[in-house]
Amino acid sequence: MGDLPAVIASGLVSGSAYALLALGIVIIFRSTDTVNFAIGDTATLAVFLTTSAMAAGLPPAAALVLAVLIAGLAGMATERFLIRPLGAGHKSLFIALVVTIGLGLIIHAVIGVIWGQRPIVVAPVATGTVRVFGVALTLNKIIATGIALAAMAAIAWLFRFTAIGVAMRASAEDHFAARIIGIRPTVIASLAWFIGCGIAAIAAFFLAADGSANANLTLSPLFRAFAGVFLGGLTSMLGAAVGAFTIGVLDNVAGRYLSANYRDTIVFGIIVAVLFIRPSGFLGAARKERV
Amino acid sequence: MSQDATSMIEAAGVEHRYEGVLALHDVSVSAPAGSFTAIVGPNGAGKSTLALILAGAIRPTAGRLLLDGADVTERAGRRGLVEAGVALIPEGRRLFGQLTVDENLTLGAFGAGAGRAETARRLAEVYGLMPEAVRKGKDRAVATLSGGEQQMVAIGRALMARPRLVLIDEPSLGLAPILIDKVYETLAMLRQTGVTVMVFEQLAVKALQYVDRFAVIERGQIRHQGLASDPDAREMLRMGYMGAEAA
Amino acid sequence: MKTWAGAAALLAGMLLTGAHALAQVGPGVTDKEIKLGSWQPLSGPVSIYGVPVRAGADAYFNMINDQGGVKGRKIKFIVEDNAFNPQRTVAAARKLIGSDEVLAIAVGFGTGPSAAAFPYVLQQEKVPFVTPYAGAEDWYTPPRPGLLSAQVLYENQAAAVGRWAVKDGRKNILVIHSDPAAYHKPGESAVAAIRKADASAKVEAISVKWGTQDYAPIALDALRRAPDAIIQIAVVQEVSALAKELRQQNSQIPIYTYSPNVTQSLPLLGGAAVEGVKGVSWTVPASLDTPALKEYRAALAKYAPDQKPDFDSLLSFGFAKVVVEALRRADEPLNRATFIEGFYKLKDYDSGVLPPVTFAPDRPLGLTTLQRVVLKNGVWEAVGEPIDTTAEW
Amino acid sequence: MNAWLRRILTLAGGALVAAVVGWPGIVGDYGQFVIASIAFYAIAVAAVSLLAGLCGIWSMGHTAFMAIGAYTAAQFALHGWPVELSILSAIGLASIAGFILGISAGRFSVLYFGLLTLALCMAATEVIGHWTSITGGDEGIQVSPARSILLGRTLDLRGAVVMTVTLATLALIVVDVVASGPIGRRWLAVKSQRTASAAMGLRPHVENAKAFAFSAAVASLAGVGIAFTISYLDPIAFSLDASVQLIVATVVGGAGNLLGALLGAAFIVAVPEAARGIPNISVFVFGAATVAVLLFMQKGIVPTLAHLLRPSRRKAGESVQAAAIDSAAIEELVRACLPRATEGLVVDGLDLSFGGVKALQDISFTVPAGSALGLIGPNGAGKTSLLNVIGGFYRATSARAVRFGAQDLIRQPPYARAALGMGRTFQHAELFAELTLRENIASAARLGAARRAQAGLSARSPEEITSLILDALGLAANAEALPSALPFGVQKVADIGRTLALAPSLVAMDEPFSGLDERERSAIRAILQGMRDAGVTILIIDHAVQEVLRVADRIVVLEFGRVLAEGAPEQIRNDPEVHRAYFGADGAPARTAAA
Repeated sequence: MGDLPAVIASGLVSGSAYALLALGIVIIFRSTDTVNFAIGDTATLAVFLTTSAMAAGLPPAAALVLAVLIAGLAGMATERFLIRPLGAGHKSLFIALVVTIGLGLIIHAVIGVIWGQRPIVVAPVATGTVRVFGVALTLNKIIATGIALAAMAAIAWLFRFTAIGVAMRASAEDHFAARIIGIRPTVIASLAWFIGCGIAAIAAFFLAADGSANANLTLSPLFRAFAGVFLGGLTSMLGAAVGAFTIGVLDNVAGRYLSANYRDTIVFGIIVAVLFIRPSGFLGAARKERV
Repeated sequence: MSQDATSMIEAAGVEHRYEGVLALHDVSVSAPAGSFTAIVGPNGAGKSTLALILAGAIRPTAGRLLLDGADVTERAGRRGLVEAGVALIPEGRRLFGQLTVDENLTLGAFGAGAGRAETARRLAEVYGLMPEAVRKGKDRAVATLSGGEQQMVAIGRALMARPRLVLIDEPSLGLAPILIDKVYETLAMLRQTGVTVMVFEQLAVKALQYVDRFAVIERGQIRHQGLASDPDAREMLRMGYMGAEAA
Repeated sequence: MKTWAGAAALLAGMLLTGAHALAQVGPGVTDKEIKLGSWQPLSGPVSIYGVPVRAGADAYFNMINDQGGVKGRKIKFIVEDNAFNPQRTVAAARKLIGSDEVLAIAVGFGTGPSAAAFPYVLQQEKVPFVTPYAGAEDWYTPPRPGLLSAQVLYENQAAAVGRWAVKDGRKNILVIHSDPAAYHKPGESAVAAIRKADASAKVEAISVKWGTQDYAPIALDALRRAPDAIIQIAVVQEVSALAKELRQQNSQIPIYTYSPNVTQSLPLLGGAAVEGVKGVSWTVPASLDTPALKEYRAALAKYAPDQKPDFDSLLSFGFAKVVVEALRRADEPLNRATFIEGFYKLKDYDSGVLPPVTFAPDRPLGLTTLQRVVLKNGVWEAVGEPIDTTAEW
Repeated sequence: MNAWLRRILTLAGGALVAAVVGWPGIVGDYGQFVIASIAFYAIAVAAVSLLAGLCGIWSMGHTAFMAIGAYTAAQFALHGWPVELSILSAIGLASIAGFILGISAGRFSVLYFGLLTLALCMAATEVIGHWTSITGGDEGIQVSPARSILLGRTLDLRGAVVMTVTLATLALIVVDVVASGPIGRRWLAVKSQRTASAAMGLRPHVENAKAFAFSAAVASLAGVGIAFTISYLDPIAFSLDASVQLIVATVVGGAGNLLGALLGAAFIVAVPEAARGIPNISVFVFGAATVAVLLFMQKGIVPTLAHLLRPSRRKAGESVQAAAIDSAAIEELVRACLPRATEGLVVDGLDLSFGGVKALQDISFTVPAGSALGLIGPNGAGKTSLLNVIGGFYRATSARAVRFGAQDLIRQPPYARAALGMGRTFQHAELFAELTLRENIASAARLGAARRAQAGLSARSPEEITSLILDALGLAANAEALPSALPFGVQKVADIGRTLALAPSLVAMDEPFSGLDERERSAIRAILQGMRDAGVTILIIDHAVQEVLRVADRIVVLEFGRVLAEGAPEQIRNDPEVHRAYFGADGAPARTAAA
């Protein structure tokens, strides 16, 4: 078990991508009660668009910013044109969910038509490796983790110290009270979708640089992000991030020490066990909605 | 209440049904600028609904809402009339319990569209009105404050919007008598600064000590209205609350 | 009421695909045309293989058609998307055979999905299924009427790779394979071949969930076992992912893999990390300068310009070439039976793309030889002579 | 449309399709495949849709039950056992698995339960992939043709398609019969009002489990269909993607609607098939169609169209008039429905705390048999908490006694109290939203049959009792309307009617007067007076002090969780302490903080 620190380190590095996606899911859910299954595909589309820009000479750092912007704007458009018309309230919970499933399929197909099925290699932001706890990690992954942590810190800052961020938290806590003191729900919703999809694009960008840009880039990470969200609680940003990192580490520990074959099953078994003990996740607010 | 042209806020023939449930029936009330009014009545009489309608937070199913004589019924039901200077402290206060005192207050100004500097100025002013415990605990989550402190924060959050009219639903709810007096004293002070104040109160006698006008609402209808100084006020309350069959 | 009537109309609409009277020659054959059907994963994750495979076969058939066809008949190659899904493969089979009335299925893709169609294709309709890009040992033992393959079985490929590693002097070999049976069984073959070639060699196998992206824990597990060679039976993304993780940890353990990964995708995805990876291929390297390969590259450039020459399209190009040769040698009237007979006339037929193929009723696998290759400077290069996987080379 | 007509049409349609498919030479192999796919997906979607529509449970794991059916069929066929046996076994296995899973559904929010069932789907795929001896592992398993003992022969592929169409037809009819019958009404009741249904004596988690078991059994039939029409089974057919497709089909067709299930199934089969041949486009078309349908028809295709086609319903029914309430009719109703009141409610020394906060302290009162007790008090007095203790939703922290007749209530769960004769009405009526007034009352009347039989009142059937109640309470004109289409006053009267249908010995009423206008109040007043005169034991809890004072024999006033005063209405009306509690008093210490 001498490589346990190494396994945990690589788990945390993988977990940072899951955490960004998880955070995006939670931010969007808190603002509009919508579970956005298209978040991964939206982010992937943004990465594909930037690969074209990179092929035309855009440096990786600028491409990352561009990807965030594209995904954020796409998220805003999704909310405005597909989600808002469905109406608010829990009646549309599963309808909104199925709409995002449909949107995900559309984006997936569009990527296939425009960029084909061959994976596209994305130049990493940096090359080289660094040794941490006796395990070598690529600079790309280290930077990805660093940027992921920085993005999370920026989001924490936004929600903690800016008026609009505080308003978003307020709105998530009590839609009605926020409305009667004059906070615009539409602005909150747009912003939440921008941020949610934008940070998902950061995750997608580094996943692409690590492997390659392909239409299924976020499939398995999104799956783990959802696991993290449910582990941490669908209403807690901190819980989702902690949950996602936990999944990253559990996944790596299970893959290394238990079985590379059953790691998904082991991780999901743990989540189901946790949910049976605490149905709202370990940091989520107890909340029951019926459709 | 007289429907004089100078009424700052006026509900005219308002009816409200929510999913078929009748809450208000042909209610007309108004408050002149600078007045201190109490709408009193037992639980479930329709006070909260009336408060929401006067704040523009919900749209009445019939009747009109007038602000400074202008019909604003159509504007109601979205974000209230915050930008027109109407602030509501709803039933149960509806503070953001997980947010700090500072954040709750800041949002009051943010919702009314105040800028950064203006918010800071108002914040200093409002903290001046707050009790010591609230000022010291400005970085505490509101949920951890006592009931009285929370009520003061709720008033503070409303004041951050620089309102001309403040509507307060059940200011006395869950408070010890000494705190109730404190709350009413604060409201009276506010009124001195020229703000129009309306309270919606079950504990009528307490309210009558501070206000100048009152109306008794019962079962969704206005039963009596008059001046707080009226010697018959107590009898009106008894009739309104307990019915007329008594000897 | 009205909506129910609508539903009835909808169902009625589904019934319009009726059967036609049989033609004089076999189904799918006229004086001017031969219809062949195929299924490929053109959508979904596996389409990374399906799209070039289709392009290669299309290119060859188009080229032949432009040269006048086979005995005056143009080949109509109808490809259905099966999304690598058995149910959709059955749907494709029923459409191709039931509606399009093809002569045969050729170059169908996917072991599991294709097997799902066997009850309908081979047993009920008795339609030939030739040169699949798929297969397992039990498909051919015993031979099934109408099922003919021009590929070396994955089990045999893996065994050859194992033997090669032993011949390279490796004594402690780790086999890493994906968990589905299509990878698991070749993995077992590799282990068995290693034991057979050198009883003293230490060999372990680990199974990895198919589709794994995060290979870090597997690489760490592999390093702990300290093998002197790794044989990996998995898709190209996973081979690349493992290589990257290993090289990142400064490990230079040699990696061997089997034929589906001998493509340009591997150096594209893996970059420097996959330099020196050894593999076996049942085509010649796509970069050779023989006439057959020049013809292949020209056809691809003309008929599928968005595809770069690579193993997958070259393989299906070769399959198509074998199919056309069998059609040429088939007796008239051309039908399903004479088409199969045409295959049996192929003896050491050299397509220039695949090693020579030979078919007979008791030999449904036309091909058993492989070429060893190694990745040097991002290009696959041939190593040594072709090897016969059925012999102890 | 008439339920029987609908079923006959379904049967006729199914028979027609089966006949056309079964007749050689009409439908090609591909057409057969499409029809078979729609048929087995229609079964599965109907199962998912039934659960979503009747129970509000969205299962993303129904492919697991399909898999149970499919592999059971495959194994039975392999052993040469007849298909009829495999169908029965599949139903048995799936319903046991479904029951176990369904028990826990109420513990979770809809979304979380969706995730849990999704995990079930993944686990099932995992099991299928590795249980090679039964499933053939991920390589799959070939299914031998089905042998039928009824037909006495082995079915070829065409026969399998006919069988699947038949199964689909029968499944749709059975689902329809269950969904629109008493059981389905019960599930709808539990879905829309868990509390009210528990108060009626239903056990919500058990009802959920039964529904889940039924739905799972139906889904297993889809698996049997897949096994024999595809004749090859592979884990991919039961993967997450397939589960998501079932959800899409359910939402697109319209949850809880049978024709919707058929259309939803046709949608997920036909749209990709229609766009076949252009790779990627089929996925695109499917996604775009899904989004478009839901943007323009948010309830799903069938409910939206049905809404458009149906002539617009009456906006709101007639309000109940006091004049329509005849006290003689009420008396007759009470005699016909209710056992004679012989049991009183006794509450003695009851305390209730929440985490150290005392909500109720030393509450004691009695409601003698045949009397009406009014319980009043200002906001925060603890009235609702007390009602919840009496209803069994809270358990008293301590009490010397909470008795109903001789029966100790302290440890009785909510659903057990209806059987003891305790009925209650609700502040917001809490009628079952998707049942008509008649169905609301009839569902209670069926549950009350046992109590009426005990009391020797079994002369009338539940349907007759329902009609009697509808007539006596002036609801007959609105009997076939849904609650939401009716004025709130009618809903509240119907709530009383529903409670009476349970044949209670005591009726506890939570705010019978709140939210009503003058006319509606007088109707309620008339009913209450009629009930009181007929000797029904009543406990009224209301804010409308004046009303309670008019109808109750005795009054108990609560303040801050304690009994402030008790006495006759006149006494209470003039009690200065009560005045103080309600509107304060000059100088006197007013309300102290307790909440």
